[in-house]
Amino acid sequence: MSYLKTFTKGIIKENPVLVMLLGTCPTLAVTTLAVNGLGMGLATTFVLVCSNIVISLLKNVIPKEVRLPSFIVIIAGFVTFVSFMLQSYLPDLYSALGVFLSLITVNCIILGRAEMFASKNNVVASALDGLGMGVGFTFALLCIGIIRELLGSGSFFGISLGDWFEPIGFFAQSAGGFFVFGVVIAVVNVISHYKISKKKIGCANCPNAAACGAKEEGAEA
Amino acid sequence: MKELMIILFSAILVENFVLNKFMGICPFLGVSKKMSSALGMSAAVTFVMLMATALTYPIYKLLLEPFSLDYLRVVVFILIIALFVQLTEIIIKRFVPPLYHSLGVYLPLITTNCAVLGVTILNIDNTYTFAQSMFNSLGAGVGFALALVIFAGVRERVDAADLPKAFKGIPATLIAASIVSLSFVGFSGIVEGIFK
Amino acid sequence: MTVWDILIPVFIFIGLGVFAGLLLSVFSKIFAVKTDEKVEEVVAALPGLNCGVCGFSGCENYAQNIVHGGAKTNRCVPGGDEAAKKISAIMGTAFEDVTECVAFVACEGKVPENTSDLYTYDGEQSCAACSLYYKGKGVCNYGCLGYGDCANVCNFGAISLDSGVAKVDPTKCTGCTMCTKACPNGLLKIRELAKHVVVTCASCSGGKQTIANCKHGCIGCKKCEKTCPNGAITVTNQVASIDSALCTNCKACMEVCPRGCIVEL
Amino acid sequence: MYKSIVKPTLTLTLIAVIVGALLALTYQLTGVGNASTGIAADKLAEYQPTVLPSASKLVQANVTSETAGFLGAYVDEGGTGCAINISAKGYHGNDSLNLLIGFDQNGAIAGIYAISTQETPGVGTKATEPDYLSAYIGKTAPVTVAKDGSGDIDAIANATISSNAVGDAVNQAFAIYEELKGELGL
Repeated sequence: MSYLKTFTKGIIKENPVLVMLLGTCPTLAVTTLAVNGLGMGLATTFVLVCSNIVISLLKNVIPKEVRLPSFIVIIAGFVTFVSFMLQSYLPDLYSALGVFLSLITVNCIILGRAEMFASKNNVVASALDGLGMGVGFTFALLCIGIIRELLGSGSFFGISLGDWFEPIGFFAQSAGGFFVFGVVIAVVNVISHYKISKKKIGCANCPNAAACGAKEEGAEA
Repeated sequence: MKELMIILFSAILVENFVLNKFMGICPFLGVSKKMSSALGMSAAVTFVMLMATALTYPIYKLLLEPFSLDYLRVVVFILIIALFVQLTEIIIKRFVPPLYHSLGVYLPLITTNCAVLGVTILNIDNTYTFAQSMFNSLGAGVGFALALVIFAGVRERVDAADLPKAFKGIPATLIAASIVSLSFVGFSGIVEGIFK
Repeated sequence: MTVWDILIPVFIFIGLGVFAGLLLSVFSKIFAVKTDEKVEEVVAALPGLNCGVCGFSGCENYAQNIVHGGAKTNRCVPGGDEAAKKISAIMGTAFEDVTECVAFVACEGKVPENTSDLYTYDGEQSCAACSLYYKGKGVCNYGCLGYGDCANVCNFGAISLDSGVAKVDPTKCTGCTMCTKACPNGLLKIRELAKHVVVTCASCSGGKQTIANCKHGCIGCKKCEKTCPNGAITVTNQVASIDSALCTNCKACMEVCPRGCIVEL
Repeated sequence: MYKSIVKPTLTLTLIAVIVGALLALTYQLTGVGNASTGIAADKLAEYQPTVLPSASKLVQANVTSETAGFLGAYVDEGGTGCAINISAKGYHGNDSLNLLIGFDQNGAIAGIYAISTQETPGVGTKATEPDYLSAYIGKTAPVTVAKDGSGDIDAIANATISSNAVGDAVNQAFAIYEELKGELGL
């Protein structure tokens, strides 16, 4: 597949969050403020691209028995590195993301792309795929973050809209996160004329599809 | 003992890992189509959470804290969890094939489950003792199971409901999840009230 | 920054790495589940639908029976000739043709052309749920409810709904019979692909009642049974049904049927 | 035997060791990871007007206290009082509330500055806004927070947990203040 297609596929057609419904934990947890969503998106993109590159380099070296642990250790290494950088240069973003920064390691997108793409394609394609997925992820987080911040705390990237708008606490809380996420996916459904919702979210998108035995029996995840 | 109970019940009801702390949403949305898979998944997650805490806590206290290597905890914890989940999968596949077939597809999913790594890290962040962190993970597991089972019931009804075309499927599920999570907010004062 | 600050983590990781690697590789060697390669090959050749048409509890079970139990290799209808060829090649037995079967819907209860509804139903959008309320919303208790339970189950997208009645597209249908189990009124029946003549009604409510309910219903007059040269048609509890094996597509029954509910697909 | 046992173990150990060594290196070289012990001088000057208006310059005092949540103590060169930096249990878990509380000579609160808070934005953060915190000024130990107005400070509607958290943090700071008063020479 041409490299450009690998890159753009991650942004709209196979957006990891809105279409394949991966990485929903940070999407809901960190998007109370748009700037947090942006920070999380960029951090995840960095980790995604680096781990895709390293994993596609090592894909023939790692034997089958220790595949999952080695992938996860590489990803965890990058995540710790990112948390060092954030802790020293962007301390308030670091404290805002909190525990979810270290939870990027178990973000389904990263391990999913590593398992399904990086371990089968060459370095350049994997890096581009990582970048595409990362941009798609950041884009989705940004949309949800902006909506939740606008409605939840009446401000846009921190700039308050003035006091004529009484912020609705619901959207800042966890229940609001689910609600906004659901509405955004409904809007994406309408925009893409339902092409996406027809696709069965079966084993194909599960990050462990390759490593798990039940796939052949048609188990619907 | 009262302190442990507070931690247990606040992990189940108030600080529910799925509905309040947003951990473990991927399996929460992916697996709760049928009640049977929801039960299987939550049993597996609770078991893995307990064992993961039992493994990671001593390692943190004995290996990482004395040498002030706190920054390595993410790498070490996730390695231990991945190792433990894969070993359990091999053992169950060998000795209890029927359990493996009913649980099998969900066991590897647990390594990428944010709740498992989340609970181990939160145990360290909240500076819990070993007993407290075991109770916390038990609470987290049961909270996860509670949310999953309730939601599986809700979802089976939602899937059959008469909805506008755009909201069919995942959007309706998410809005249903938002209402279930709203109902859990109602518990927020309960734990202090009971045990004070 | 003493050199120890680097060495301690390195030693810890050496310990953890060796411990994890050893455990994983030793465990996966000792506890390897002994599987028979041949069975796995056969399972790979099967479509993996676990539909049970072959008479076994699933593809895995059918494969074991082929390899050990000597079951015939052409019983997998969804897999069709292609799967049967592959399995015969694996097993080295002669390839036998698979009789292609497809499903069809034994009802033409279109509203309002042929029949009408007893009540408007806006409960759960599934045939199973609707059939619980006084045997369904249709005037005829045996009719198609049109909520598409069969369509949801079909993995091949062969079933579509037009004006409230399900229709099977023979080109897409592989005969896996998953839909027959999903229909609460059991309207989806199986016929051989080559045999086109079918009875599109399953109403057992006898002559007078069926005439009142539906313009297209079978009244059990047994004319078709008498005229069929091969005895392929039998009328059991007021409704005719065709045995695909005996039928020769001669269409004698079609001409003689007063209600026009025997149709050629 | 080699292929199925030694090779996997070797690769996994190698990867783990490389990742570990690199992390240890970056951690030590950049010294980035270890949390900065005190508040940086420029930040201190920024907080000083709200925390201790009468003070001329806050300087970090090297005193430690075992009470939970203690992060640092700062004393005014002019001797008009001191400030205690404390992290407390907010709505989202333990150290999600970071406050700097100033005390004048006789132990009453001179001002509070919320350095960072993980309370739910728009809801919990109301309890850490400057004008709400100014209600604490002049109060002495212990401070009570209540919804029905019976306490010294009244809690904010639908943010009771955060308001109580701030109240508990202030009382914690009072305890630390009493403990360190002698050492700080007040």
